[in-house]
Amino acid sequence: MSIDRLVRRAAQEIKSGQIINLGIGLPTMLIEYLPNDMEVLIHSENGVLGAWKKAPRELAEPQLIDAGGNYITMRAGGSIFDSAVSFALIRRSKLDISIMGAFEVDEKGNLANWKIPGRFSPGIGGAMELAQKTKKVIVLCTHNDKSGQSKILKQCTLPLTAKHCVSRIITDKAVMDITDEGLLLKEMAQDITLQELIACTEANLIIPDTIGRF
Amino acid sequence: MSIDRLVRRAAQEIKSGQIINLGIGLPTMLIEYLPNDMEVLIHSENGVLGAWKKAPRELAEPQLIDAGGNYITMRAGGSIFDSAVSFALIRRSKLDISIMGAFEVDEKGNLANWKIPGRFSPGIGGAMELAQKTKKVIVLCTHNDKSGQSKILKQCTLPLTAKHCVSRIITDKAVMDITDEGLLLKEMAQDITLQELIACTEANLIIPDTIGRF
Amino acid sequence: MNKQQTIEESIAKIPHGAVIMVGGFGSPGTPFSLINELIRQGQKNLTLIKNDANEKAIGISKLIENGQVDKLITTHIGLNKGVVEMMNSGQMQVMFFPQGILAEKIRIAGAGSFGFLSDIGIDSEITDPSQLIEWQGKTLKIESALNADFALIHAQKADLYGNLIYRASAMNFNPLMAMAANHVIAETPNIVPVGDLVPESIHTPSAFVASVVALQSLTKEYEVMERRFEY
Amino acid sequence: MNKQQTIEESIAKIPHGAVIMVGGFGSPGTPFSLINELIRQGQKNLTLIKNDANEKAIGISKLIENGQVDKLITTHIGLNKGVVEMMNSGQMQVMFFPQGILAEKIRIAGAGSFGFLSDIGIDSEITDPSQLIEWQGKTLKIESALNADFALIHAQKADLYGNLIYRASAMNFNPLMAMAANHVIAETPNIVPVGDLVPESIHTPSAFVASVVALQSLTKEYEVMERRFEY
Repeated sequence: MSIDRLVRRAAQEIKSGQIINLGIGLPTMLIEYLPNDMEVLIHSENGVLGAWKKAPRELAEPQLIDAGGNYITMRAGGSIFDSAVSFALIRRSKLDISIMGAFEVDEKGNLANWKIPGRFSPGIGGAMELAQKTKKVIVLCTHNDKSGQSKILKQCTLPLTAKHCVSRIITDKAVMDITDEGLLLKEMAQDITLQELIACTEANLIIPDTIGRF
Repeated sequence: MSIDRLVRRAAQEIKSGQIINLGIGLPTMLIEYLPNDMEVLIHSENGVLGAWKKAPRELAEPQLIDAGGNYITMRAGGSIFDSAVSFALIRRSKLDISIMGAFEVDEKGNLANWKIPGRFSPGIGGAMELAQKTKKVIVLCTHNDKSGQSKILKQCTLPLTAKHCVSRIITDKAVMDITDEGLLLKEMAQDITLQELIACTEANLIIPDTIGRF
Repeated sequence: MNKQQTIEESIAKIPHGAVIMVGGFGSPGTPFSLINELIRQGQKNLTLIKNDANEKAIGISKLIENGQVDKLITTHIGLNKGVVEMMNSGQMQVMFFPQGILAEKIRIAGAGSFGFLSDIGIDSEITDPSQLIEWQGKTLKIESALNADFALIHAQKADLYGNLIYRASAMNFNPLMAMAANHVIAETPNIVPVGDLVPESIHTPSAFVASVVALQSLTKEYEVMERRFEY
Repeated sequence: MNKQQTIEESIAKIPHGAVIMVGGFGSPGTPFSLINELIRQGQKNLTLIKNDANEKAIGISKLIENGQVDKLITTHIGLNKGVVEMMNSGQMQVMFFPQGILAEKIRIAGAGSFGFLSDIGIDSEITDPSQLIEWQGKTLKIESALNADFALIHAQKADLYGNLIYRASAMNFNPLMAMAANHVIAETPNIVPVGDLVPESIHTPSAFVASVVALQSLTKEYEVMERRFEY
């Protein structure tokens, strides 16, 4: 599946009136897919509420970036605050949705996205507080890593970002919800069969009678 | 001694370049005695740095008071902040001088100015943090209470605002410094004799060879 | 994201027994109109958190005089003899904190934390030994965060999203309480269009505010108090 | 109360081994000129506290590459492979905190408190059991305040007293660090006369600032980074 279709699907999670945080990488890209008249407030950890689409080169403001370092524009009605207020907003659960990347995510909604011991440890950033405190955490990632291993696991093996925090997982192959019963398949990519999906997913999937396509 | 002369004496404690907090009552009055071109920043607990003389009735701004409720003016270069920042400034010892009232103050620099059990307990206000954290605390009060009892004691009897916090005491009868050796008399009012002063002071006074007059 | 409501519907959200933070230090920043509506609607058994008790016959003093308040958490009520008498006679419970400790308890709740370590008044009568801990070689006092169900806020300006700007000494506890309460109601005499406020000059970001009430006019309570000029 | 100093005399106050907070989240708000002067003067064995390590060859990355930094306290250095390698090879010690915890540790130091009680990451590998306490029925983690000897701050505007205003996402950690460090040095391209700043719009009151450095011009480091448009 194309990145374009994946990000477009993820963008559908966002509803008018919400306050959203988008992680570095794929999640941030989905802003570009939101209608210009949609009333949402996008929060960036570096102290911006009302972050909007990337600034074109000629309009880039050197003092206005998002947490990933992209030069951005701001929506009317936005506000600027210091990093303590920015995380006060997170810890007070004022975010409706955080969409984050993952190295691993499991059937219980456990998330690992900050450290691969011995190989990758650039720091925690805002991930821990976002994962632990956002009302609804959605993981957006590729279904399998570069060597084909499933990122969707029965149980995470890497150091956790937060336990039991993820509600929904959106990958290039499927949309899945974490439920009390287990990982419920909601939608499948158009270019995959159910057998192929099960084969490339380490976690157990609950297969409902009707499965959407995207 | 007249209130006018007492407050005028206290105003001499303030030097150009300082940041000052003035308690309700006598201390606040001394602003009116400062030269208009003196570069000082007066802090008021309710979130004002750069508080200045009382506003005349016709210029009073309903939203701008000091911590005692007086309508005030502000100096150029002043700033406004919330109550948490206001006390951050106090607790970080950014105040050079606090001038406060007292019910009792003793030879050790202990101060009692917030509570008289069973008789007066309107709350602590900002007194405890000001007394504990200001670089130099000066007490400005009448030497004796309405029944003639000395406010300057060997040892305070009321609940303390803070221990060992006072550097100097200025009353209508004397100026005294708290030193390691005890309470050192620095100046006496013009209208009192040394014997009279000793008689109306419960604390022991160290009497130096030369005593100023004010 | 338009949060404008009538004063009636905004205050009707408050139930009996609610814990309510009220902005203001003295009169400036006190949301007199929201308080007056709370008096009109008559919610009872309230706990109020405010720096002071206002002065006789205005602001929360009216709420207290009206018997709607069971408990007041505050720093100093010296300008209100009536409330001091009610406290002394046991008609209302009053809990005092040092002013900066009250501010910081609210600030720390607004930051989503649960308490902070302080050295203020640890050897005074306001400290119970059970609050003391040894931490990194120091004896310190744990001060708990102070949350509330509601906050009543007065802002100089607001937009329809609920971004707030305060004026002069009317700022005081307002921005702190606007972060610490679960449901924040802000009154303002100046509603401006979304986009009119300078983002860096906004004191309370809209995310913290649930409802914005536009005041058509300001009552006499907001004006300069003549009695303060009777020196 | 005029706190204007030359960049040379302001940075000369910093001794070898100092603990220095540096504002900025990425490039915005990073005091590049003060950092370049610190490189020129060559103070060594520094401990830096900054959200990130900037990117290769600018800001504190230059200080680190120049061997002046023993320890970095930060949240995320993913945009700087060189510094990650120095960490991995043991050339420099790096201590990580969650971003909001780092911000709040600095905020709580700036408030003159000593620590705060948090529920962030208490069941994760970043928490040592010795930091946990039971308080009012909850298991919480004590996060210590983080002070510093110096803070290097970039402000959009400043007056001669040291009142500071920040712009857009250049605010970030700057106002927090300006309260938490003992000696605060602020650079700005816009010095304005005392009285020009609106009191309610001042982000850092002058009382916290020791020295103000007027920048005559801004180096290329302050401009839009072309490499960020190479998608």
